[in-house]
Amino acid sequence: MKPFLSLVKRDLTLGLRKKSQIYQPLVFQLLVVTMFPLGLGSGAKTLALIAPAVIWILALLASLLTLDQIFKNDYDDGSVESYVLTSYPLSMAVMAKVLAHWLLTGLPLVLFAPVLGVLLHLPSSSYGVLMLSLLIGTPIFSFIGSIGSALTMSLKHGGLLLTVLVMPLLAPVLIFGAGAVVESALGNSASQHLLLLSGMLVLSFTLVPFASAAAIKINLE
Amino acid sequence: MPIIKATDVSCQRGQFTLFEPVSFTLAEGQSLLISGANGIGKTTLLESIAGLRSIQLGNIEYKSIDLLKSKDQWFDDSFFIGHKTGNKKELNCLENLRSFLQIQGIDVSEKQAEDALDKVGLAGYEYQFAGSLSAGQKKRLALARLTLIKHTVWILDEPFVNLDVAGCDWLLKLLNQHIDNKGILIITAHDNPSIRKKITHELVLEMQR
Amino acid sequence: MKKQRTNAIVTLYHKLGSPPSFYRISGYFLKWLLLISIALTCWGLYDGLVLAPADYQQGDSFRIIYVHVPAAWMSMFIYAVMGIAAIIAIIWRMKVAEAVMIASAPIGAWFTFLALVTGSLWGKPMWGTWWEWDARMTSELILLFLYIGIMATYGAFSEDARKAARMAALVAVVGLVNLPIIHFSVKWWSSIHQGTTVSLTGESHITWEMLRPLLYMAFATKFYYGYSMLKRARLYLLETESQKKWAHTVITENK
Amino acid sequence: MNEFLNMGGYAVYVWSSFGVFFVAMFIDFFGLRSKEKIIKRNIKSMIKRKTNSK
Repeated sequence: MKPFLSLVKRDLTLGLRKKSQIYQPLVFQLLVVTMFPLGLGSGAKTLALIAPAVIWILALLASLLTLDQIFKNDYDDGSVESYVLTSYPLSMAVMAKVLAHWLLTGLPLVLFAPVLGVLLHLPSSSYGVLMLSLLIGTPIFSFIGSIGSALTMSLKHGGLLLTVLVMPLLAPVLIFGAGAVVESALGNSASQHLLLLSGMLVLSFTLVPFASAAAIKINLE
Repeated sequence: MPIIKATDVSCQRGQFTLFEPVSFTLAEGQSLLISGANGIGKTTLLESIAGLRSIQLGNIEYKSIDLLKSKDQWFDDSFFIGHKTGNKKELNCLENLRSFLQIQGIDVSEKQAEDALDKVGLAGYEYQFAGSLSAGQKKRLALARLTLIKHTVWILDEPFVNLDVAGCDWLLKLLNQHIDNKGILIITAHDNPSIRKKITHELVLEMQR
Repeated sequence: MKKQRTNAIVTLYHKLGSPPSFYRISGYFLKWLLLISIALTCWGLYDGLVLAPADYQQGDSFRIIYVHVPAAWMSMFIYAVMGIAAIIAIIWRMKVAEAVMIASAPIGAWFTFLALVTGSLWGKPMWGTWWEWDARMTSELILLFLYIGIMATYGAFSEDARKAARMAALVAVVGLVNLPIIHFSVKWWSSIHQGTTVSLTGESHITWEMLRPLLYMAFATKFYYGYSMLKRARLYLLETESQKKWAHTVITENK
Repeated sequence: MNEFLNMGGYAVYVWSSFGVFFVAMFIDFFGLRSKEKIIKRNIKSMIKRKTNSK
C-alpha cells in the first residue's frame, strides 16, 4: 500500500506544481461553451435542451486533452521503468496513476459543471444528477484513457491515435451519463442510468489496470 | 556457486537479431562489463537482463530459477539505473530521491536522503528542482539511490557518462565497495581503464553474421 | 486409439503454430479458397439478381440484401476471429496468431465499411433517408472505429512489426470486451431516442428462392476472407521472419 | 435486358451497392498482390546483400 500512496502523492505534487493540467481543460470548456449560444442563438429553451449533451461531450473532450499525459511524461523521463522493475504489481501503479489523474483533472470537471449548467440554462433541478453522473463517469474516462495513454506513450504525436482508440470505448459512458441528466431535466428518475454508469465504473476498475499494465509492458519492448 | 547464469542470450530489434548469442555466469563478488560497438545492443541486453524487456532468445537463470518464473525475487534483489534517470524536473532533489525509492517500496527518511545527497556531492542542492540541474548533477542524483539500497545485483547503463573526474572517482569507489561486500555488478561503459581493473568478466558483443 | 488422436491434434497445433509450416500448409489452400469464392460469387449473383423474385413490398431494391447482409455478418465474424487470435497472441505470444489477428483487421474494416455503405444505399429508397441513428447502424459505425483504431495502432509502431501487432492485439481485446457493452448501450439508447420507429421489411417473409442466393454470397465472402486473411498472414510471417532461412528458401524457390 | 438493368426503378441503389462491394473487393485483392510483390522484392534484395557480403 505504501508504494501506491507514494505514487499518488508524488503525482499530486507534480500536478499542483504544474497547474496548467488542471486549469487548461476548464478554460477550454468555458471557451467552447461560449461558442454554443453564439452559434445557436441565445434562446434559453434551445440551450436547455442541448445542455446535458453539451456538458457531457465537453467533459469528454476536456479529459481527452490530458489523457495522454497519464504515462507520457513518465515514459519520457524513465519513471515508467521504475514501476515495472519492482515486485509490486504494475496494475497497482496504474491504479495510482489513474487515481491521481482523476483527482487532478476529473474532479475539477465535476466541480466546474454547474457553471456550464448556468451558462446553458440547465433546469435547476438537474444539477445534482449532473454532478453525480460526472462524479461516476469521469473516473471511467481516466481508466479507459490510461489504456490509450499506455499504448501511445512512446509515440511523439500519439494524441490523435489516443482519441481514435478511446472515443469508441467511451460511447456507452456518454450515452448513460448524458442520458441521466436528460432524464432528470425531464423530471424523471435517473437512477437506472446512474446504476448502469456505476456498473461500468466497477467493470473498468477491475479490468482496466491489467490492460494498461499489459500495454506498458508491450510498449517497453 | 553461480547466482546468475545466462545461456545463449541475444536480443532482437524489429526482425533483426542484434548480436551473436552470449553466455555468462556470475557469482557473489563478481562483476560483468558489457562492451561493443555503438548500436550493437548493449542497452537492449542490459534492459533485458534487468527485466524491462522479455528475453527473446536464450534464457537467464537467477538462483537456478528461470527469470521468467522468479521475476519478483529478481526485482527484489536487483537494481537498475538506465539512460533515462527517472528524475522529475518539477521535484527537488530530496523529493526526487525519496519518491523514486518509495514508489519501489524502499522507505527512505529525509535524513537518510540528505546524507545520500551529501555523499554524491549534491550538498546544498536539496531544494533545487531537478530540472535546473546540469546533466552531470542529474546523473549524480540518480546514482545517489545506490547509497540507499540493499540490493545485491546492480545493473548500470553507462553510469560514468556525464560525470566529472571527481564523480568518476566517487562512483568507482562505491562500485568497488559493492563488489567487496559480495555484491554483483553488471555494467556497460565506454573504455574506462580504471573500471576494467576491478571487473572479473567482460563480454564483447559482436555483430550477428 | 484415443491417445493417438489427441497426439495428432497436438502435432497439428504445433505445425500450425510454427511459421514455416503454417506458410507451407496455407499455401495449399490459397488457390482453392479464391476459386471457390469466385465460383460462389458468380453463382450467387446470377441467382440473386436474375433468378430470385422481387420482394412484393420492396421490389427489386431488396436485392441489396445479397451484399449488405453478408458484409454485416462478416464484419462481426471477422472481429470474433480477430479477437480470439488477439487473446492467443497476447497470452501465448504465438506468432501465427499475431499474423491472423493483424491480417484480419483490414478485411474486417472493409466489410464493416461495405455494410454501412450498402445499408445506407438500401435505406434511402426504403426509409427515405441515407442515415438513421438506429441501433444496428450505430453499433456498426462504432465497430468501424474499433477496426480503424486497431489498424492505426499497428501503423503507428511500424518500425517493429511484432511489437506493433501485439499492441494492436491488445486494442482488439479491449474492444472485444467492450463490444457487448457498446452494443447493449446503443440498443437501449436508440429504443429511447427513436422518434419514428423504423421497420425495415414489415411482414414480408423471405422465401427459399430469396434465401438461397444470400447463403451463396455469405459463403463466398467467408471463402474470400479465408483467402485474403491467409495471404496477409503469410506476408506478415515472411516479413517478420525475413532473416530466417525458411523465408529465403521460399523466396528463392519462388513458392 | 433493359428491365433487368432498371431493377424496377431502383437501379441506382442496387447497382451502386453491388458496384461499391466489388470495387472494395478488387482494391483489397490487387492491393494485396502489390504488397506481396514489394515484400518479396525486399527480401530478394536482402538475400543478395547477404550473399555478396559472404
